[in-house]
Amino acid sequence: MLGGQWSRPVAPVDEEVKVSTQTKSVVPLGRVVIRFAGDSGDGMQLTGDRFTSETAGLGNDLSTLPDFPAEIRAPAGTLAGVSAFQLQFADHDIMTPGDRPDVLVAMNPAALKANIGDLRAGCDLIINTDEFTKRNLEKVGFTSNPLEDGSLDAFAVHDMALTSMTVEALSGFDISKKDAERAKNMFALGLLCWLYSRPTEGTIDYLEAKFSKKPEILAANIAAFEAGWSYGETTEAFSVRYEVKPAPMKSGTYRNITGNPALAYGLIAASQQSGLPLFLGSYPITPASDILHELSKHKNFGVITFQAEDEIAGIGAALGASYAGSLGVTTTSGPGVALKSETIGLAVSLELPLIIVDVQRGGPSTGLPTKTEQADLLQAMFGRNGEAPVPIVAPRSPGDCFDAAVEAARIAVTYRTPVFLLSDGYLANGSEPWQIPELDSLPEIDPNFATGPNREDGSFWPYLRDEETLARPWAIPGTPGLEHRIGGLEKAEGSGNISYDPDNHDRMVRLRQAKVDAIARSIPPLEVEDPSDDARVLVLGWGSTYGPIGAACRNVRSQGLPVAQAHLRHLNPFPANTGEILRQYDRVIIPEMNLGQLALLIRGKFLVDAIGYNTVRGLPFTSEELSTTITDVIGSL
Amino acid sequence: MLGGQWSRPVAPVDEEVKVSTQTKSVVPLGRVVIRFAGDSGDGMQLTGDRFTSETAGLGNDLSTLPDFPAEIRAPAGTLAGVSAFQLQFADHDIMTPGDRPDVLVAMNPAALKANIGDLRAGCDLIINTDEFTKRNLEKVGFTSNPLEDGSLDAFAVHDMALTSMTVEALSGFDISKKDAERAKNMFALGLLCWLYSRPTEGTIDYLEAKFSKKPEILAANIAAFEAGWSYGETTEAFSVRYEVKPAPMKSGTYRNITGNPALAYGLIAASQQSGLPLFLGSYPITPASDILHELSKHKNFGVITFQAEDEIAGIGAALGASYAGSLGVTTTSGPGVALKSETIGLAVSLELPLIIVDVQRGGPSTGLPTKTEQADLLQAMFGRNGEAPVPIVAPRSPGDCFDAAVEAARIAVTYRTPVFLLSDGYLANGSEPWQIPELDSLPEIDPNFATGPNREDGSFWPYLRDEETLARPWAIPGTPGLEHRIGGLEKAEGSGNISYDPDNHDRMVRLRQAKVDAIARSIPPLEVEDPSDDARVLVLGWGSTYGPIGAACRNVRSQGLPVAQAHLRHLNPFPANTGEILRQYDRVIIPEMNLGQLALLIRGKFLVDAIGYNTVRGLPFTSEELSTTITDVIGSL
Amino acid sequence: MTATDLPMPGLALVPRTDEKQTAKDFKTDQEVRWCPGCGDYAILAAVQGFLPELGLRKENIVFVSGIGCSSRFPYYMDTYGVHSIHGRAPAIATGIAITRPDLSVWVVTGDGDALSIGGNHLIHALRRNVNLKILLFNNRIYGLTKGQYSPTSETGKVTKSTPLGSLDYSFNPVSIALGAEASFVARTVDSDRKHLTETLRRAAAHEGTALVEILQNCNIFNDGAWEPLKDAGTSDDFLIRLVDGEQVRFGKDRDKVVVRGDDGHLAVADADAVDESRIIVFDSHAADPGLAFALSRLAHVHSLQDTAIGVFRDVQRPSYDRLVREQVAGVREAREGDLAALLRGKDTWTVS
Amino acid sequence: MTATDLPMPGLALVPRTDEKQTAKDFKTDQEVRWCPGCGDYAILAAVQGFLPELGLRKENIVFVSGIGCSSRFPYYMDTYGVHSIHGRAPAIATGIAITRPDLSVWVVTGDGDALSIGGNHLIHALRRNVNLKILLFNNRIYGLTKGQYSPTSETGKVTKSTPLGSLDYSFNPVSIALGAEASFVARTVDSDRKHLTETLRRAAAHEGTALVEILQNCNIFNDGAWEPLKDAGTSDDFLIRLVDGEQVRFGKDRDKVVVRGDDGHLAVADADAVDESRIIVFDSHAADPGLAFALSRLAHVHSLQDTAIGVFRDVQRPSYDRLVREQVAGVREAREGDLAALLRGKDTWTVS
Ligand SMILES: Cc1ncc(C[n+]2csc(CCOP(=O)(O)OP(=O)(O)O)c2C)c(N)n1
Ligand SMILES: Cc1ncc(C[n+]2csc(CCOP(=O)(O)OP(=O)(O)O)c2C)c(N)n1
Ligand code: SF4
Ligand code: SF4
Ligand SMILES: [Mg+2]
Ligand SMILES: [Mg+2]
Repeated sequence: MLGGQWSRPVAPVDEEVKVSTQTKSVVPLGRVVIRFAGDSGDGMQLTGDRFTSETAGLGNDLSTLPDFPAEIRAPAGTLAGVSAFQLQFADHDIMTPGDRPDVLVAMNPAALKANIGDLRAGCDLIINTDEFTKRNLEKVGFTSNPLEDGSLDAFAVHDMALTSMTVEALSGFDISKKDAERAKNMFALGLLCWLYSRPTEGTIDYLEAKFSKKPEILAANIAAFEAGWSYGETTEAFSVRYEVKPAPMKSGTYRNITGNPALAYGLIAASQQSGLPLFLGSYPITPASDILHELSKHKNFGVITFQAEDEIAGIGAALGASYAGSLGVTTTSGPGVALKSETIGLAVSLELPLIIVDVQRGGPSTGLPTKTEQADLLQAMFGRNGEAPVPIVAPRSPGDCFDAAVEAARIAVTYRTPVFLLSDGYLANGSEPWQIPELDSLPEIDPNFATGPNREDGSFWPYLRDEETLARPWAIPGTPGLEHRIGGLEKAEGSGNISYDPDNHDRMVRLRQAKVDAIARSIPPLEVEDPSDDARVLVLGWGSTYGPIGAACRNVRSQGLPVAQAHLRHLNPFPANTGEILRQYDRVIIPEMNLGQLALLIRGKFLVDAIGYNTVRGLPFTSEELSTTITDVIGSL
Repeated sequence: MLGGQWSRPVAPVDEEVKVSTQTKSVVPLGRVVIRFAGDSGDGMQLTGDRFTSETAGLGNDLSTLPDFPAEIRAPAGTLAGVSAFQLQFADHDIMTPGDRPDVLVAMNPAALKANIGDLRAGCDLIINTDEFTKRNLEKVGFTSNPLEDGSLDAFAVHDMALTSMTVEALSGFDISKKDAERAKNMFALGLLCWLYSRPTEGTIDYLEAKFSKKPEILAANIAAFEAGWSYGETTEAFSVRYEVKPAPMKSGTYRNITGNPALAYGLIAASQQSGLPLFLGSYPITPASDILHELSKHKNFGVITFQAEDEIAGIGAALGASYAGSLGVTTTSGPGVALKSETIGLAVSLELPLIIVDVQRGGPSTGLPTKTEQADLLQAMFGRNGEAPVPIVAPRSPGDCFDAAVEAARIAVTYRTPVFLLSDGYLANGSEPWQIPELDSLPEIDPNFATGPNREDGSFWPYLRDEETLARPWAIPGTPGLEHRIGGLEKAEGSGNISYDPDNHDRMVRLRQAKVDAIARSIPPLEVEDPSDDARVLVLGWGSTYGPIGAACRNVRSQGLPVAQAHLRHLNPFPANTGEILRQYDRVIIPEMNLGQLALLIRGKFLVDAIGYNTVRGLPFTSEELSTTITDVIGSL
Repeated sequence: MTATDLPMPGLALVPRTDEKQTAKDFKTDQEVRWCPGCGDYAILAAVQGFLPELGLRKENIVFVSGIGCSSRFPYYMDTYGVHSIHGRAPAIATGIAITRPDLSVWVVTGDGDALSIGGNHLIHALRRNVNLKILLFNNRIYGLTKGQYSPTSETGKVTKSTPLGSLDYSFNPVSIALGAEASFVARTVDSDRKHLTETLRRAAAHEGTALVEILQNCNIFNDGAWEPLKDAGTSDDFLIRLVDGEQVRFGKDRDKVVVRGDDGHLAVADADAVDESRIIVFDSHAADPGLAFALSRLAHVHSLQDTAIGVFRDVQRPSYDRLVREQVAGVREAREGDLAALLRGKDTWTVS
Repeated sequence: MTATDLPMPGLALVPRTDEKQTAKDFKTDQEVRWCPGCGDYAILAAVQGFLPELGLRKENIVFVSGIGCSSRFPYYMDTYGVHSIHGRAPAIATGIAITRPDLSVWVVTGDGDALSIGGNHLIHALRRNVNLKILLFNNRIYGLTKGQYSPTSETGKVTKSTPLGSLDYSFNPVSIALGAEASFVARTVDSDRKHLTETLRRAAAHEGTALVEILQNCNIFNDGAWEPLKDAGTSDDFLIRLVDGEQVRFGKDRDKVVVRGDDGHLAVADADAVDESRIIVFDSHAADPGLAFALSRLAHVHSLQDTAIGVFRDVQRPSYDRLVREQVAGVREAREGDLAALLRGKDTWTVS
């Protein structure tokens, strides 16, 4: 009896775990991977987000992976229109959103078709039968109905008329059929919350906030959510429910966070730590736009966001703001970086702080705007005319985007240099629990503005360098007596006046390089994780592959095979001990979501015969493929 | 008696060498390096050009190096305003404009000051004393007059009142004093033509053509030229004169040529060979502008030159022209390449022929616009988002710019790909004798347009590849039945329809790379020059360093030390045998006018411990510095 | 009247077909991926419905676009097409038009693509008068990137990137085009099939760059942006339809007119409160763009009151690409290039 | 009048000095490297001569330029300065102006730098009305690259890149600026020190983007480009000086006037052949840019006949940077940011 009297489940985190008092038996699980898949219009991202919040609140470790099309709303029921959200949650610490789902929620035939290839036998399939009409099946090329032709026999299929049950559950409400149907994602969410013993308050609160102005819609959505919950509880469709206990984590306060906001927060923190107002000059581009959106919400930190006419103006304004004493930042993705190249070269020549955030996506050219990739590393290293070295920092996980942003700012301000911050689509949209940092744990960043002359004769030379850092003085307009002119033509060492002198040019080229190399002195050594301490194979990574590589190394070790993992956060310059570490191993494997860009740099610099493992599929690695590779390499020794 | 009766000298190439009948004894020389230096307004470039033509006409081998400031006309008499032209000519084949001048013509104190550092003891100094006024000396920081303070004792100084002698010689002419003074460069030219027994007809003809509309000026300039000649002949200033016999050269017809026009001619030749109309989309920039200027003169070949609003529009229009069936070309220098990056990525994705000419100059940023450098190699390799491989071809000498341009076009058209042609400021403005190629020696270039369906079912797939070259069909608008759509989003293999499929993306990324790699099959193997055939050290170079490296290797060999030289014309992909060759040597030295860009690629790809020799001075290497390095390395073995 | 009656200098060199064409002939097999209800569908239908009337050979038509929802257009046209990069379509199309007089070249772009990142290429194409037909889908928003404000968004616009409202003043596409020396500038509406088609007809006929601003609805991120101009109830009073040779007159009862005031400025006035002689009689062919510009200024950025549509300017000026071809042809007639002679140059010497 | 009498909203927040300044105070030790005779010298002298009158603290003045001969300007001004990259000065200056209301920000650019490669940044700066003073040195040529034609070169120009004459139609900087929603647009001449200074004064006073086109002579690559407007013999008959509140009247004998014709267009007429009421009385503060635009169209591209100089438009519109600062300040007044709270967000859980 749907919509009947309702006993709201209580979150297991509450004192006595009431869940077990429910009528159905509860099976404990270590980890679960769920994938919600449906039409762009079905609200799968929202459903996934909500389930994630509840799961985070339960204290599970988790990792998520949204995957949506480039079109805003491709035609309903088409493969192009399928939008999916995957999360893994566990009672122990995990590093990825999971290779293959244990549960697939398929809201229509397209969603089934698009995802069936990823399923392993025996996994649970929750299917909305209402959408399995002849027309919808044909749309995606099903010649017969998979629900009937036995093609799903390998799976535990739970087919249910999600839409009609939702509509029925809401029959009592004065809302349009369309609105009632829309609520089916809440029905599904309710069902899964029941199935995995997730608390529900958060979702109720969320809905109350979201529909505060539409009480009828609010009530309907809550009803749909609860209907889904009680459907699981009351029908025979599911004989058991599951629970996943909280994961042991370092003590502290946590929240769930995605990469783009984490990166935005890092920039704000850097601004606060340095006392430099944050100025963002940006032009929207997927998957970086959300950083612009996020920062535009935080004017109360004095943040100024400038949506420029194009990428060149975005970085130009940011550079101008830096010149004038702000923390200048520009955010973009690969194609935008290409456009900013010339201005980045100017920043190298002007030696001013500037942060260039590149949220990498599939390339070349427009490529795959909503997919992830790591193929901009060499563009970041070399994508400018002349010898124009730029430091590069890359975060390893969504939460790490925060720290990486602070570190990029530290380098930019301390060394008066543009800095690349290389994130990617997976980090940008993926999420994980994040331990909220203590403010006093954040590094001090000292702008150290020039305030007076820097030469005996009382004059000021804008290119007279600090001996330790080789940084030049940063004298901002408004500082009396330090009026000076700088530009993109080669400058005489010290005075900064235009100079065409051959030897001076050679010296300046080497000084700019030496300054960037000097940064290595200020960064931590490369750390190796090798519990066995006798690994002969090292897996070296950078950026968002940290999770999959880590998970793979665990698998391999769990098979009793020793393997070492090291992950580079600084790609230019490398940590001072990098070469030394690489040479300690018989084999170095470098997995990258490109054709071997870090591998080229490592081989060229250290002459180490590193092997690349490369796939360029717009998706994060599976720990499975990496485990296999690592095992093979170990076996080959 | 100046301006007196005049016996025009006869060129040594004439049947009986009359020169020896002249009153002064003639000393034969093997090679001479002359540097003309003066104010930007003194016409030193013209003087150098004229002397070069006469010398070329004599059949000497030669090589030239102009060196002028970035300003149009920096203030008279300042160091910033000094403009110089150096040439080496010889009775044997030479490879560089020479390290240090044997003769310096200094038209003013600034010219002396700017160049004195390059002089070796004993060299001839021809100085225009008229300009050595107190004011001019002070302008460039001479505290005393070098003509009097003995600071020039180490040199053979020939000081003469060039200006006043010229004015005196022209007293009879009805021209302004300014015009008379202007003619002093002709006086100097006449003197040097006498001194080195150069013929004079060419210059007379040249002046006649240039001043055809100004008979008085014409007469005056000829008179100044002849006055300079007879000054040498009749005064005691010079006791001897010299002659340099023609150099033995392969039989054929020769002309003297600079790199930019040679490159322009190569593009026109490629257009003729392929039957594709040549379209240049360009935005002016030093030192590439002259290619635009040159091509704009040759509309009679159907060449269309489009001066765009910026670099992006320049390459955009060129790409559009290629799409529509022209040979699309864009010309620029480093900063322009940075701006074109995004569009180059599009060209990679569209797989259309396109030639990007980068005449490299000093960087980073605006850098040293009129100086040479090789620091755009890695930008050409990697300066785009995503995996976007682009073939790279680099000429080795001014004349070779012609062949390199034809080769770039062959690759672009055959493989449907953008191609980088990496010239530099030294090649662009330097000159050498060039054997004029026979037309039938030029390669055929077949556009091989698609004319009909390429699939059984009678349909056309724009990304169905040729098995041999992996090139896609080039179906230009106007071809009935082949209507199709292409774009920068990832495309399904074959059909070219938009595809977000992970495996398809991986496949396409690899296919684009494989296509570029496949070019190696069509290029000649890397050749090694090692007369001794037992060298243990290989000097590997690319681009304009060919001359200095070659000259250095000769010096080293002349000291009895074996050394091998190999020069890369194709930098992406490398010739198939590159690795094999590198491994044959105990040491590989890679001299580059950058901080080691080719070295990184070679080390990374072949794990060969190549040593870089790098200076970034905006000037070509001297064979001297290279010889020393090579000798040291050989010694270290 | 239909295109066939109209002289079409803009298509003079494009080959015609004798086969009868229908809208269907211009549809591709690619599924259209715009949101249901997007104004782009209406424009696509109008273009596909209009092209057959030109009777051009399909293979001699090229659609070039940048990036944006609107820029997906070429995929749905069964002609040659390039979906290029953001803002660069006019530059790429310029290369096509200069080298191929036998092609009818169309550019499809958005308010962000054309006026934000692509502004420079647009104004230079207009200045040069390259033979391009530019369809600018103006929905006053960035659609594809999910709703940031654009250079045509009204000041104060609340979007993802401007939660407290945008601060910059907006471009008037017609004004800037006229300032950039455009020879043809028009404005029409996605939902007015008849006016849209008529405008396309005039644009196609024009030799040189024709800029057609199409007021388009993005029902997802900026729904109803142009509603006052479309709503049957308000449009008559908000919309000024420019018609050659007629007085500029509008309003339900045609009682509102545009007059030239004493100060020399244009103003909207009550018809029977002004002297006939002051009422502007519209002429899109006027050599001086001054009046067209003044008319473009009447529109109120927020209320949309007094927004004029129609062809603002349509004057004859030789297209850049024609001048280029004529210059080249002239030289070639005088003297065809001789490669051997070119390579020899003037000063040669022979070694035997 | 002098700057000090004039209200200067554009400089409201820039600190003043009490020390007496002279032109010398603004000269640097760098030798000026323009060609002898270049018009840039006169402009440099005028700017250095004018600045002391503003009495601003030197350290609160910034000159930003792109690339070109003109763009060397900052090296010769003893203020803060950036010689940036080609065409991008307005973008860089925008970042400076938005973040630093206490600075007087000047952009120096050329016809190629501003209107060719930099066109997009220029029109967007004008649209936004960022508080910048843009001095556009228009010599109708690319000087630094040794003489190619520019977007302001007259059609048919023979240059290194157009041996048979250029084919594109030229921009009118004033027209395009007005089309781009500029709040202040002026034109003046390098050799007319008085008019140039007066124009700089009005520009400095303006809040928002002020575009000042300065007709400049490049005596090396385009000598005499503006001669008819400078030559004592012809200038009175060629040059229209716009003066607020006065009739638009010029000519040696002040016998030529600009009138509004029956067709609504502007025209130059013989003063005593027209009815007084039709003569345009100039008002740079008119809200509608229509008339200023029409006046900008009078100039003949080749002969330069009827070229107007002066301040075409000067209207009050809040500058973009002020609006940005006000928006941010508003939020901060309501609630200063709390980093700890931001990082915590809403949904947290604690592990002990
Ligand atoms: C170089 C570059 N910058 C930014 C983007 C992201 N982007 C794609 S479309 C677009 C704007 C779309 O707006 P509009 O041109 O108005 O087209 P619409 O989607 O509204 O039709 C942006 C910013 C991109 N694809 N490439
Ligand atoms: C990205 C880039 N493209 C091209 C150039 C070459 N360049 C330097 S200045 C200039 C044009 C100069 O003309 P203008 O702006 O009118 O300044 P002027 O020299 O006439 O004062 C060009 C094309 C450059 N420096 N950078
Ligand atoms: S987002 Fe807007 S413009 Fe884009 S397809 Fe959807 S409705 Fe159309
Ligand atoms: S080239 Fe022209 S603009 Fe440049 S400095 Fe010389 S005269 Fe002035
Ligand atoms: Mg839009
Ligand atoms: Mg200029």
